[in-house]
Amino acid sequence: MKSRFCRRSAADSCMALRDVRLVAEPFDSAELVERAFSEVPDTGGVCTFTGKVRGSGGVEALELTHYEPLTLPGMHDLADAAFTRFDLLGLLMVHRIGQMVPGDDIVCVSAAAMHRRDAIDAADFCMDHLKSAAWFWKREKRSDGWHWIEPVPSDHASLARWK
Amino acid sequence: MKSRFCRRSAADSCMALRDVRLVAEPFDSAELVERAFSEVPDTGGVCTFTGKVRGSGGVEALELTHYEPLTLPGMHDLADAAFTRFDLLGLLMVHRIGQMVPGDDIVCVSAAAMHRRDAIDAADFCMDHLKSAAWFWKREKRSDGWHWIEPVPSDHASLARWK
Amino acid sequence: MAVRILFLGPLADIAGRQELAAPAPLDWAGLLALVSAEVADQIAEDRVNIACGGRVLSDKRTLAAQDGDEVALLPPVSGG
Amino acid sequence: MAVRILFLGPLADIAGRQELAAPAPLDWAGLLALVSAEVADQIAEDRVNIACGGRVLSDKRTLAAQDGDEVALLPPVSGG
Repeated sequence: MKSRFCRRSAADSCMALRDVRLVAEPFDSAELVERAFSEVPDTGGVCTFTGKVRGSGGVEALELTHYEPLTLPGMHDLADAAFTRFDLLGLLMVHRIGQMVPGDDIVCVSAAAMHRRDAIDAADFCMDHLKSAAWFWKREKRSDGWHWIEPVPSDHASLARWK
Repeated sequence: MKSRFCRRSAADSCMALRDVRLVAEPFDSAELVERAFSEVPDTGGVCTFTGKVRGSGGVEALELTHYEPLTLPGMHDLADAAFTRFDLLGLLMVHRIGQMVPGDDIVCVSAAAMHRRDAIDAADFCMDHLKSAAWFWKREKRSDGWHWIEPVPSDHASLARWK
Repeated sequence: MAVRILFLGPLADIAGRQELAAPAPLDWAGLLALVSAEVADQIAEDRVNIACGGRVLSDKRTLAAQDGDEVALLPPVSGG
Repeated sequence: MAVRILFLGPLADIAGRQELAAPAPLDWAGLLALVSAEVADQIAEDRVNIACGGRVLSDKRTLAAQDGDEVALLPPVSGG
């Protein structure tokens, strides 16, 4: 699922690494990042955000439903936006779907760049936009059964930072 | 070198993981983060920034000089500030010193939190302040010898974001 | 062929089903008439989006699904 | 015992040495008189800090190093 992405503004190379995917099985963020960026030359900084299933509040399991015709294209559009907006050498965006348990990684976004600011801002930008770019609905299983997680209004404040 | 840090505001536990150190040998950021946070319960997000030695511009080696009586205490003060400012479950701050080569990790800051915003902002905050909190001077070896790296004025703009 | 209607996320619980087949063509009024009153109330809300043929409609009231189209009813995505 | 003066980072290159011993007590004027004109120009700049006994002085002109103190001359840290 790795693909090469041509950045028109790249000075000495038009190759930047891009790895965008949905996975239905448990994954190891650290290993994915290590594997994805070990060959990216000139990297000055890598910023990785990993979201995990919390075990607090008696959560036994988490399920992510998605709408396939929108999810992966939405993630690719978001990766395009990140490459346009930030000076990146590589971008990894992996999202888990289906049922998972506390401690599992749900999402991993990792950005490699020449400079720190681009790496951190790109990871932050992708995380803020992932929920509106892709379509995921979450429900939690507690001792009394499954409960849908409500939308959080404060996400809009996070998104507004990028306008 | 791991130590436990008591957060007065923690609701259900006064234990947060804290790992602050200087290392003179190559280190593996991914492994350190994995090891540091695998036992931290209730983590919802982990944000990790790794700074690397770039090989561009014909750099053959990089050397970091520090002033020991200020460096480690400065990093600990910064960790205190991050724990006070953000709602963190864990903070890892590792800085390499001495001579290193392109591809080596120079610095790794990783923050674990219940919520994404705290994890990302804490890693960003620590990276922005690390250079003023600790005292490091860098020089690069190129084919014509060693060259000191000048201070970058734009760092002040980054710092001003946190006032 | 017909139009395939998909209920996503919590809407599937409210509808009591994950999908429904409807005769084509299907417009906004036809969709509202087809689903239960409770689902109709939900999907009329601004925060619920509708995709037709893999594209989210900028104005769901312009829905005009043809034979073979998939119509997805998309409630607001979860926070966290 | 004496005062130990340390030249950090690029200042060591300019001074041509990494350290220097000086008789105590040592104040700001004494320090400037002790180093080369080039180093004196450098450390007089606002962006150069001085630590004495492990603490960075908020005003380096108040330097008052005693027997056994370490005085570190700290040029601005590198960007990147």
